[in-house]
Amino acid sequence: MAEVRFGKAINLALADALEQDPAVFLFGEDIATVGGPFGATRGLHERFGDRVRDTPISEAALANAAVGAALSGLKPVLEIMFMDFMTLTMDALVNQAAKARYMFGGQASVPMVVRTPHGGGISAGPQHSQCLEAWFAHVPGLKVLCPSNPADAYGLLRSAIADPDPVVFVENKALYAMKGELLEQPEIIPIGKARILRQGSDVTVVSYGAAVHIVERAASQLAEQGLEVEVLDLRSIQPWDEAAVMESLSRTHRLLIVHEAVEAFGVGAEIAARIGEVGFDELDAPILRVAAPFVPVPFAPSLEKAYQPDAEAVIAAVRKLCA
Amino acid sequence: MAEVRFGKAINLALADALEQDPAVFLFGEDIATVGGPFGATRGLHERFGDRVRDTPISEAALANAAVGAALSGLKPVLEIMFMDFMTLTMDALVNQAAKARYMFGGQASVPMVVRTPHGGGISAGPQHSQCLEAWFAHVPGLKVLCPSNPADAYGLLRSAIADPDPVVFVENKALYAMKGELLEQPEIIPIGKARILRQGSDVTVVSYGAAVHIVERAASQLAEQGLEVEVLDLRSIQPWDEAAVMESLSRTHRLLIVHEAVEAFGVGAEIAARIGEVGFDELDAPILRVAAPFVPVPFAPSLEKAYQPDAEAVIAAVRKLCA
Amino acid sequence: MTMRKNAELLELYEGMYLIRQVELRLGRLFADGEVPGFIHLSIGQEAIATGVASVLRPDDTLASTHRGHGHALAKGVDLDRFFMELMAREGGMCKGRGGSMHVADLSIGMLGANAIVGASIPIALGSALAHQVRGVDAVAVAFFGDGAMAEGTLHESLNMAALWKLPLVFVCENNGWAEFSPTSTQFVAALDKLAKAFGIAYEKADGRDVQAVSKASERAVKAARSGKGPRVLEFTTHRFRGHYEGDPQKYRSADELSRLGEHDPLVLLESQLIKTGVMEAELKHLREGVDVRVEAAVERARRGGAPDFEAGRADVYTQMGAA
Amino acid sequence: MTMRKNAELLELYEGMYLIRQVELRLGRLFADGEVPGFIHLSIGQEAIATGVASVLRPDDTLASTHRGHGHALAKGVDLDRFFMELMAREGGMCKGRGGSMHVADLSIGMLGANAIVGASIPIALGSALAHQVRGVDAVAVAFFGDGAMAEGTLHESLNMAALWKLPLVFVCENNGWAEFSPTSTQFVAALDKLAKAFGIAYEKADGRDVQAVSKASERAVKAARSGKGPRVLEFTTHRFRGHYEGDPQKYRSADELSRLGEHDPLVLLESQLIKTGVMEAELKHLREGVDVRVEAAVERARRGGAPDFEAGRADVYTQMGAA
Ligand SMILES: Cc1ncc(C[n+]2csc(CCOP(=O)(O)OP(=O)(O)O)c2C)c(N)n1
Ligand SMILES: Cc1ncc(C[n+]2csc(CCOP(=O)(O)OP(=O)(O)O)c2C)c(N)n1
Ligand SMILES: [Mg+2]
Ligand SMILES: [Mg+2]
Repeated sequence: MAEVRFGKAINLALADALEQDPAVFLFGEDIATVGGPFGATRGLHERFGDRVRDTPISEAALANAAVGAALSGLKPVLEIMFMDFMTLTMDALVNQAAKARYMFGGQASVPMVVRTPHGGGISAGPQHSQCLEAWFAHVPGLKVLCPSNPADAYGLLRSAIADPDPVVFVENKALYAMKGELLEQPEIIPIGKARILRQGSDVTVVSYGAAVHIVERAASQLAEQGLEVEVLDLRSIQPWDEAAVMESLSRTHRLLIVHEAVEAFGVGAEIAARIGEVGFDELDAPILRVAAPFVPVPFAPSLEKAYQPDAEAVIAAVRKLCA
Repeated sequence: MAEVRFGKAINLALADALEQDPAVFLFGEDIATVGGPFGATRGLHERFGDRVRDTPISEAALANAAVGAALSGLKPVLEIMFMDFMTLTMDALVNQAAKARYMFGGQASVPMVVRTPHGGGISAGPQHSQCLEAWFAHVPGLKVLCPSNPADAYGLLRSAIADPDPVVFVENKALYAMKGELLEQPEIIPIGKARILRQGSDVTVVSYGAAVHIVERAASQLAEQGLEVEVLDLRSIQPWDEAAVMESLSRTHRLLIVHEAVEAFGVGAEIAARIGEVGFDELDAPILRVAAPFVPVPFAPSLEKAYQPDAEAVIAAVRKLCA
Repeated sequence: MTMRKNAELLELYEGMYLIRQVELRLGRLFADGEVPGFIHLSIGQEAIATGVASVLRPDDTLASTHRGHGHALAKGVDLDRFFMELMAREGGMCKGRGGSMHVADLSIGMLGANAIVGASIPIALGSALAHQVRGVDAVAVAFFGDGAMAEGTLHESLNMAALWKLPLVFVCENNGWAEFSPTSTQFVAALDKLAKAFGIAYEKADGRDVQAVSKASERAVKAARSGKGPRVLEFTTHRFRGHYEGDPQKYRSADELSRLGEHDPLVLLESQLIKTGVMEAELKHLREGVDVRVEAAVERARRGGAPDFEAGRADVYTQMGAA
Repeated sequence: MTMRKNAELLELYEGMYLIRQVELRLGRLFADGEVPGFIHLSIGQEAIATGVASVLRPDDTLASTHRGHGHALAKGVDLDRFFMELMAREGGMCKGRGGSMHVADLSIGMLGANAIVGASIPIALGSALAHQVRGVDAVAVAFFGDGAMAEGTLHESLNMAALWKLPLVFVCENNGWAEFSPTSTQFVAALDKLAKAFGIAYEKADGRDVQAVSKASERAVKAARSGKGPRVLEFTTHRFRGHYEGDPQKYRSADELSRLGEHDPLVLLESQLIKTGVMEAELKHLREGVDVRVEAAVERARRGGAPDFEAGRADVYTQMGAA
C-alpha cells in the first residue's frame, strides 16, 4: 500500500498493461519522449521503446488509425491531449469504432482506448476545459469511464485496456496531482459498477470524476448539520450502474446528480430521466441536478469559479431536497 | 395557399433568403450544379450564381470556413449531406462557432446555419442514418431546430438564416417528399416556440421532426379508444419550449417524449429530467420516453423497422401512462 | 506467353468477370427491389480491385470505400454471404446490419467497405501500424476515390505513413467523378506531386489494364512488405454507372456515356487473351461458370431468413450490453 | 536609405519592440501569478507578425494561433484591453472570457487567437471566401505553426483556396518546434512542395528579418488582393522561450538555447538601423516610450475590475438566452 498521485496511477496502469500484453500500444502527441503534457506517460517510452510513440498533430487520422490497428491485432491506447480536441476524432469513434462490431455482424471487436483529460479549474479557457462525455454516452458501442481517485484510475484503466470494446477514458485534469492509496497489487475495477463512498440515509448524491470530491466536501458539512448524504461514485458513465442508484434511492428516496459538465443535455439528464421513470414511486422529491450552467467555460479565474459547480451549490440542492 | 413538399419548402426558404439578403451564401457538396442529393437546392445556382457553390469533400474545413465567413460579413448556409458526417465538423461547430461570441466578449455574432438530414427508414445503414441532435443541444452557443412539416421547414429555416447565432438545422430525410400547405406569403416561425398539433386532456406527448407523425398516428388511434392525447411539436430543440410543455402538463399530468434518436442520453432525457424537476408536483405518472434502442441503425429493412420507434410503441407507452 | 502466365491471366479475367457479373446482377436486383438501400457499383473499375488483390496475401489487409464490392470480392469474401448481406438476410457477412457500404470479412483482412469518404485511408494506416508494431510482414492497402483526396485524412495519413515508414499502399481509383461532379471541379492537386511532397514513391497505371495494375501493385506491395515504407498508386478508370443505382446521370454528356464501352477492362483483357491463343469458347465456359455461381448465390440468398433484431442487440458490445 | 524608408523601418522596429516588451512583461506577470492560465510567447518571432501586418489594411482579416499575441498587437489591438484580457479583467478585449489563446478584435479584422491547432487555416479561408463573395478587395491571412502542418485542415484549405482563387495568404511560422518535439520528427513534407502540388505560389524568407518578411508579404498580399488567388509564405524563425511559460525545456540542448540570441530579430534590425544612421539614443528613446506605454497599460489593467459571470450569460447568444 502506497500513496500515489492520480497521474502516477495512470502511468502504472499503462506500464502494467504494456508489460503484460504485447498487443498494447500507446500513441499520442508528445507522450513518448517527454512523457505527455500531464506526465501521465513518463518513462514508458524509455521502457517499452517504439510501443510508446509520439505522433504528429493529426487527431482525426490518429483516432481512425486506432480503429484500424484494433481491427488488426493491437490494443491501441490513444491519448488526445484535451477532451476539446475529441471534436476532431468523432468520425473515428462514432462512425467507425462504435459501430464496427455490430455493423460487421459481430465478426470483430475494436479493443481501443482513448484517454483524454476534461474539466476546468486551471484557466485554460473555453477550448481546453470542456466535459463532453455525454456525447459518447449517447453512442451505442462506446463505453465511457471517468475515475475520481488514483485507485479507480488504475483499476478502471486496466479494465478499459483489457476490454474488447472501444472505451473513452476521461481523466479530470484537476485530479492529476491528487494523492490516494494504491495497493501493491492494485485492484482491477470492473466497468459498470458504481461505488458507495459514504453511506447516508437522507439523500443519494450521484457523481463521477472530480465532482465526487465536491460532493464529499458538501456531505461532510451537511453531516455536521445533521443531514446524512449517501455518496455514489458512478465511475462508469456508459454503462452506468442503474441498480446501485436504485438500491440507494430505495433507502433515501431523494436523488441529486452532480457533475462538472454542462447540465442541459448532460449525463445527469439521462440518470434523472431514467430514475425518474423506474424509481418514480420511490421519489419523495424531484430529482435535482447540480452541474455547469449553459455557458462556455470562461478563462478568468473569477469567472471560472462562478461557472464551476461547487460544494455550496451541492449543499443548497441537498437542503432543497430535504426541505 | 398551395401544397408543397417538405424539400420544396426548404428550397423556397433558401431562395427567399438569398433574394432578400445579399449576405446569404450557400455551399456544400453537389448542392449547386445538380441541386443537392435530396434536391433541396435545385435551381438556386442557376438563379443566384456563385452565391450557391459546390464544394470539395472537405467537411472539416468547410464548417470552419463557415465560421470565418460568418465573422467576415456573410450569412453562410452550409449543407452537410448526412448528419453522420457532422462528426467531421465538430471542432468548427463546438469550439469555434458556438463559442466565438461569448469568448470574444460579445464582440461578434456568428450567423451561420448548417443544414443536415438525419434519420433512418431508407436502409441507408449505420453511417447514414444517425440522429445526433442531442450533442449540439448540449453545447452552449448553438441552436438546434428540427421541423416536422413543410410550413415549419420554411418558417424555421428563414428564422435560422436570419438568426445572428449558429444554428444546426436538422431535416429528417423521410420527410423530404411529404406534402403540406404553404401560404403564399409563408410565415416566419420563431425559434424556441413549440406548437400544439392536437389538443387532448389525458396525456401530453412531446416530439419533433418525423417522430411527430408517428405520434399523430398513435393519437388518432388512441382517440378511437377514448384516450385524448395532446401532441406538442417542439420544432426547436435548443432552446426548447419548457413553458409550453409545462402548460400542457398542468392540464394532462402525464408526459411522454418521442423521438427517433437513441433514447439513452438523447434529447428526451433532458426534457424528462427538467420537467421531472419543475413539474414534479404535476406528475400523476412517471415521464416515459419512446425512442430508439441502444443499437446502431441497422441496414436491413426488417431490422430497421424493429429499430425505429413506431405508433405501436407510442400507443403502448400512452396506455401504460394512463393505466 | 507461357502456360503459367496464361493461367494467371485467366484467373484475373475470372476475378474481374465475377465482380462484373455480381454487380450487374445487383443492379437488376436493386431495380427489382430485392436489394434495399443504395448501392454504388464499380462496373468499369474491376481491373483495379482484381489487380491489386492479386498480389495480396490473406494476412494482408485492406480498407475500402462506399464503392467496395469489387474490393471485397477480389479479397475473397464468400459469395453467398455477400449476396445475403446485400439482400438483407441473417446469413449475410454482416448479418444484414451493414449492407453494401459495410461488406467486411475480418478473417481475410477485408476491413470493410466504408460509408464515410476518406475514412478508409487512416483505418488502413492503423492496420499498417499494427502490422509494423506486431512485427509481421503483412501489408495494408487503402483504397480511395479521387473525390476522397479532398479530405484531410489523406494528408494526415500520407504524413504518418511516410514518417513511420509503414507498410501501407495508397490506392487511388481515379474515375474522374465525385458523385455528380467532375473531380476536377473539386480538387486541384495532382496525386503524384502530393506523394512527392511527402517523399513517397508514386506510380500511375492504366486502371483498365489488369496486368498493369497488377504489376504496379506488385512493386508497391513488395516495397511496403520489405520495410521500404509506403507507396502511392493511382489508377485511372471509368465509372460506367451512375454514382449509385437509380442515378439518372443527367450531369454526364451523352457522348461520354456512349463511349464508356471503349474503356471496358473486360473487353480489353478478352482480346488480349484471345491473342495469346485462348479460345472464345474457353472464355465463354469460364463466364458461364461464374454466372452459375452467381445465380446460385442469389437463389440461396433469396431463401435466407430475415435477421433478428433482438438477437443482434448482443453484438453492440463484445463483453456486455449497456445499462 | 531615404528618410521615408528609415521612418518605416523605425515603425517596424517599434512594432517588434512592442511585442517583445509586452511578452517579456507577460512572462514576469505570469511568473508572479498575475496572468492566469497558460501563455505561449512569441519572443524571437516578432518580425513575422510585424512584417506581415505592416502590409495589411484594417479591413484585411487574420486568423491566428495559440501563439497569437504578436499577431494581435501587430494588427493593432488596444494595449490596455489586451493586458486586461490576459490579466482576466472585465475591461479585457474579450471581457476576461477568452484570455491569451483567444485575443480578438473583430473591428480591425483580428479574428482571434485560437486554441485549436490548425483551426486558424480554414477560418481564414472562410474569411477570404467572404471577401470574395462580398466583392471587396480585402485579403485574409492564416497564421499557423510548423506543427500545424500535420493537421488535415491545411490540405483541405490549400485545395479550396486554390480551387476558388481566394484572396488568402497562408503564413507558416516555422520555428522548428511543435510543443516539446522537433517538428522534423512529426512532419515529413516540405511546404514548398505541398504548395506546388496545389499550384499555389510559395515564397520563403528569413523570419528574423522584418524587411524580408514585409517584402514577401507585400508581394503575396498584392497578388491575393488583385484576384490572383492564394499564396503560401513560410518564415523560418526561432522560439526563444518554452512552449508555454513555465516549460523547463529539458528537451532542448543547452547549445541551442545558448545560441538563440544570435537569431534575435530585434538585434538584427537595430544594427541595421544604426548602419543607416539612426542613433542608439533615438532607439533608446523609442524603446523607453514603448516601455512606458506597456507599464501604464499593466498598471491600468491591475486596476481593472473583475468580470461579472452573471452579466456574461447574456452573451452566450446574440438574440436570446437558451431555455
Ligand atoms: C465524409 C463524407 N462526405 C460525403 C459523402 C457523400 N459521398 C459519398 S460518395 C461521394 C463521392 C466520392 O467520390 P470518390 O471518392 O471519387 O469515389 P467514387 O464514388 O468516384 O468511387 C460523396 C461525396 C460521404 N459518404 N462521406
Ligand atoms: C487540435 C490540437 N491538437 C493539439 C493541441 C496542443 N498543442 C498546442 S500547441 C501545439 C504545438 C503546435 O506547434 P506549432 O503549430 O509549430 O506552433 P508553435 O507552438 O511552434 O508556435 C500542440 C500540439 C492543440 N492545441 N490543438
Ligand atoms: Mg471518383
Ligand atoms: Mg512550431
